Amino acid sequence: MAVLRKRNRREDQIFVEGNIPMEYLYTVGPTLEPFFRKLKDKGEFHGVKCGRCGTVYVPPSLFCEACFEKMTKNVKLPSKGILESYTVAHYDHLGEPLSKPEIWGLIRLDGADTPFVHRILGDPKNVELGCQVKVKLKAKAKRTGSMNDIDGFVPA
Amino acid sequence: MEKVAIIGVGFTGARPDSPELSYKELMYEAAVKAYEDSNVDPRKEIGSFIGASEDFWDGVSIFDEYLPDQIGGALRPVCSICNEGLHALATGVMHIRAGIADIVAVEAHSKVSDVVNPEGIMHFALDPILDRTLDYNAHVMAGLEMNRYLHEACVTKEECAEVVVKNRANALLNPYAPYGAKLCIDDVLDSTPTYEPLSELDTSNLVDGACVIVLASEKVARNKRAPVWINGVGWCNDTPNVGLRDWGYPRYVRLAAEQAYADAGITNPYDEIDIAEVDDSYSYKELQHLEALRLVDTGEAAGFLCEGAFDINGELPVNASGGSLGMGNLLDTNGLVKTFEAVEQLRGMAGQRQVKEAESALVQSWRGVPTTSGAVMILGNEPSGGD
Amino acid sequence: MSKEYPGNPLNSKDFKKALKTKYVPTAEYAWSAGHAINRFLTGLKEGRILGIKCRSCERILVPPRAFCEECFISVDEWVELKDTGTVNTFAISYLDTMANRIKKPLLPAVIEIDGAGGNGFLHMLGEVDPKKIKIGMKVKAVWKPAKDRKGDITDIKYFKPARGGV
Amino acid sequence: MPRRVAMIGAGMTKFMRRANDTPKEMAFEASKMALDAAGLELKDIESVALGTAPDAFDGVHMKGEYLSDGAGSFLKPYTRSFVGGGTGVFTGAHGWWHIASGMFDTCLVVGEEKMSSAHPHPQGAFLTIFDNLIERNLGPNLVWIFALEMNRYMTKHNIKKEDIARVSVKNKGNALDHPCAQLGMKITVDDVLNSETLAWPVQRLDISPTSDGAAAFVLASEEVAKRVTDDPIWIEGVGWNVDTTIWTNRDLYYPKYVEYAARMAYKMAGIHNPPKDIDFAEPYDPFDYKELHHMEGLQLCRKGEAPILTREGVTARDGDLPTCPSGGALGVGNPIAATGVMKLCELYWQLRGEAGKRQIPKDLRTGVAQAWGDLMQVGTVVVMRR
Repeated sequence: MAVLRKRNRREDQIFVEGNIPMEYLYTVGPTLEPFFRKLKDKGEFHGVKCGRCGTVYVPPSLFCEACFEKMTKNVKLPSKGILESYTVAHYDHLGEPLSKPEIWGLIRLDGADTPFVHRILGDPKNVELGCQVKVKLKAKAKRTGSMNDIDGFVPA
Repeated sequence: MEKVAIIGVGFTGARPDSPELSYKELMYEAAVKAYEDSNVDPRKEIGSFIGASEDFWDGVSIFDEYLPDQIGGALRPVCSICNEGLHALATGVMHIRAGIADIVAVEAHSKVSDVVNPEGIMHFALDPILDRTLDYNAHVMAGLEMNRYLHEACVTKEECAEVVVKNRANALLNPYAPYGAKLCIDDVLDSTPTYEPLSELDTSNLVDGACVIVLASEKVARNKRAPVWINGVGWCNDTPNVGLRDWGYPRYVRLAAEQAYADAGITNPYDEIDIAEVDDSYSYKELQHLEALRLVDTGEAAGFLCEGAFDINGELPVNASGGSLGMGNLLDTNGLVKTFEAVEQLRGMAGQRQVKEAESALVQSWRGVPTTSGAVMILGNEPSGGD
Repeated sequence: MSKEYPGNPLNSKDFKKALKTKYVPTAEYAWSAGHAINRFLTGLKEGRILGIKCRSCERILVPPRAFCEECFISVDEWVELKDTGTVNTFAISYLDTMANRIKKPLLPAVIEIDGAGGNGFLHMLGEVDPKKIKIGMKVKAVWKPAKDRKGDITDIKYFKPARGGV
Repeated sequence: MPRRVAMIGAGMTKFMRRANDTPKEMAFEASKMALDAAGLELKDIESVALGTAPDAFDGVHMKGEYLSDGAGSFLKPYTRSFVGGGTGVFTGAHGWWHIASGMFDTCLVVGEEKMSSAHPHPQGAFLTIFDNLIERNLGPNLVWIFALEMNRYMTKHNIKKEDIARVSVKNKGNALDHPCAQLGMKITVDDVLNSETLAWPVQRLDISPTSDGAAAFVLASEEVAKRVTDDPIWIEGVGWNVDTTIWTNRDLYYPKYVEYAARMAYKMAGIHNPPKDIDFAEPYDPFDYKELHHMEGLQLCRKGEAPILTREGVTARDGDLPTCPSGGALGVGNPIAATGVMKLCELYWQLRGEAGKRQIPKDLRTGVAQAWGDLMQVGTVVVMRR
């Protein structure tokens, strides 16, 4: 949390205001594009398996970090998994208080080795570390090909 | 390998705000103190200057440009390392061992009060495609990690709160630390929930401050007053990928420690280390880091803590300085501030918080969320070491 | 080295079609000017250019700083300088800050402030035909009216050729 | 005494106006290629050194952390160095000290930049290299500092623009032979002189492009190098230097910091007479006059003499002192930190006789690479020998 959001002004102290005025458009790249397209068009999760150590990455990666080899073996995964950890956030991404707390979870799909972060929907009282969760996708028409095509995960 | 020593330290102290000073003037103050302490003329004697910095914390696109003048490095070998202060110190050790310089100055600073919304900067550190798009706060990563750690190591929130109580009480004894307070566990548990299980008082506050450390080769250090020897260094990254990192156990600290212990010839850390200054930017991190450092076994840190083993007069004083919870969080300067404390302790100059018979110290740092980057340094009043 | 090199270039058409993520970082600052620049900017507000003298090397430092980077000592002997100087170097820029093309060029220059032994700062030239600017040309500050000055480098509008020219 | 350090493998991606690949994917591709060339696997690598320029380009705060998996640092000691535009060649020193210090036997060294993520343009990054208190409010543009420096250099030595334009002609021509080049082309001096004036004296064809790309190499101790290759290339000297921030208090006509960096590297490498002891060079050429400026700083010729050497063909690929045989930043492209790493890779390939169509047609023993950056302020120099 910021200690002081706005600096205390004093007449005799000059503060020069400024910013780093940038805008970005990141390509998701050749590895994640098919992953997002399948999620968007079919509502399916496709990961990738390392041909050497067998680790299944979802979302997929171009390469296995440990073996440092390219991965090409596609693996289709179910839309459910395990909640490996979660947190109840009372502030948004810029630190502004949320009117309703959000639950963020670490979800590992069944058959995958790598969890990812996403929203957990529902009441914090019903959420337990280690519980089963299943995906709730956005309506197909609203999907754009991003992590937000998933509304979140619901404790099963 | 050649032994390297710390021959001088300078620290401005930590403050939530420093409106009257520019970042350059803040750094200059730390540099002057360090050069005075080491009796070194930076314009004549220092062969390499290293600064740890990140552009977006300072609000410039190439911070290296703004580094040399105020640390005495204009028209000299100067470089920026975009890592933690301890990584910069490790770089200094490599410079001396590689024969680049006999004396090296290492600098880090935080002028976070110049940043209107630090959480905006932290959010910008998340993966732009997989994580940032979800609009979750970077602290969420700490909440997830804490919950996983509590689960795996069977630690409670109350035990984490004990860390806060200890460190903020220690800070009362430290004139450099602004967050000294006498708290009880309930103060911490009852503080505003932020990223549960984290509460407000579990998290360190961002503060301003600058620190400069002067390193020297053995040949130079032997002729200096009270050199403190760097007997081991290690540093390591796990992964930026949220899918592949170990959420319950900081492997980066474990591996960094193994490297440092091998360097220092340490086989039994608990017995061979007298004091530890470890990262406590969140309360649970202190416990998690102590375990990964093998100072205690996994799952045992909380027990030792509650028995008082980590108190200033305990068996292994941890964060006698007050740590980041008591000092505030100086971003990538934390490692140097912890090193400053270790040097003060080993020299017997730590005043009210002085630990008795401190001869060897361990310093450990972590770069904070969303990173898995850590470093470890072993210091001693006498040079020791493996091969 | 007769291998296939990796990398997937995108032309603008494919870039349009590719999946992308947009982001605008929140990176805003209010930097403390600090002792030296605070006084320098306050001087500008008063219509004065201030330098600072190092007692060791005797250089006049402008823009001023709280320390001499050569001697590594604190400096505090403020000196008021003239608002005239010499063009050390200049450019005739048809690009604005965001690299937009502009018809009437901007004229950035390094101005050596008179009395500062060749030291000076970045500013702009004005009231001058770009073709007639020369390195070594004498210039004088054109100030904003006192009521519009706010303690910023732009309190000087620009430097114009001094009477008597070169 | 520092231990000897050898380069034993190099790799790079194409340099591209716009890559589809993410920054970490580019870092991986270059790293993997370097490892394959060295005949090593990631498990053989003990430490990783990354060089990458402003976070504002790729658009990730602490991008060294973001890039670390692509750079092969999974569960390894990892640091990122950053000295502005000088970063790429500086990685030669950064990797070198890991091994020279005796602390590691191998180091994977990676340079990466994806400038196209900044969209529509990276000007906000360029604006914010200027002083936040007394320069930014003047609305400066990156090209200004080059124009100011170039003007000072030209005026001081009475250099004609056509003599500077020859560098652009040469380098873009050399790049035609580089398989990764973004802007290899055959142009004339008149093309440069007739190209759009951006900030006089800087014109469109005086400038290198913005680019995406990555490059990498593997360094090893003498013991490891001799085990894995018959033809190691030695890093024999490294040097760097940063001048005062207050660039308006310096005379920009000569890069003293490059001279100091070069002297540091030459001393280490035992070079006493640079023009004679050095066979070829890869000076940093983000703008054509910079190559000339840097040749002078590198002591490859006297002050003001570099344009004459260029005019006389001395710096052509078949000349006595070839400079930027790769095609340089002007021709291959300029993904800042990756460019400097590319220059080090070029020394490696040239010294091993593996530069293909770019191979300098003479016996090569010693090469020097150099980069430059910050506010006309930092010089980084690496000397390599076979």
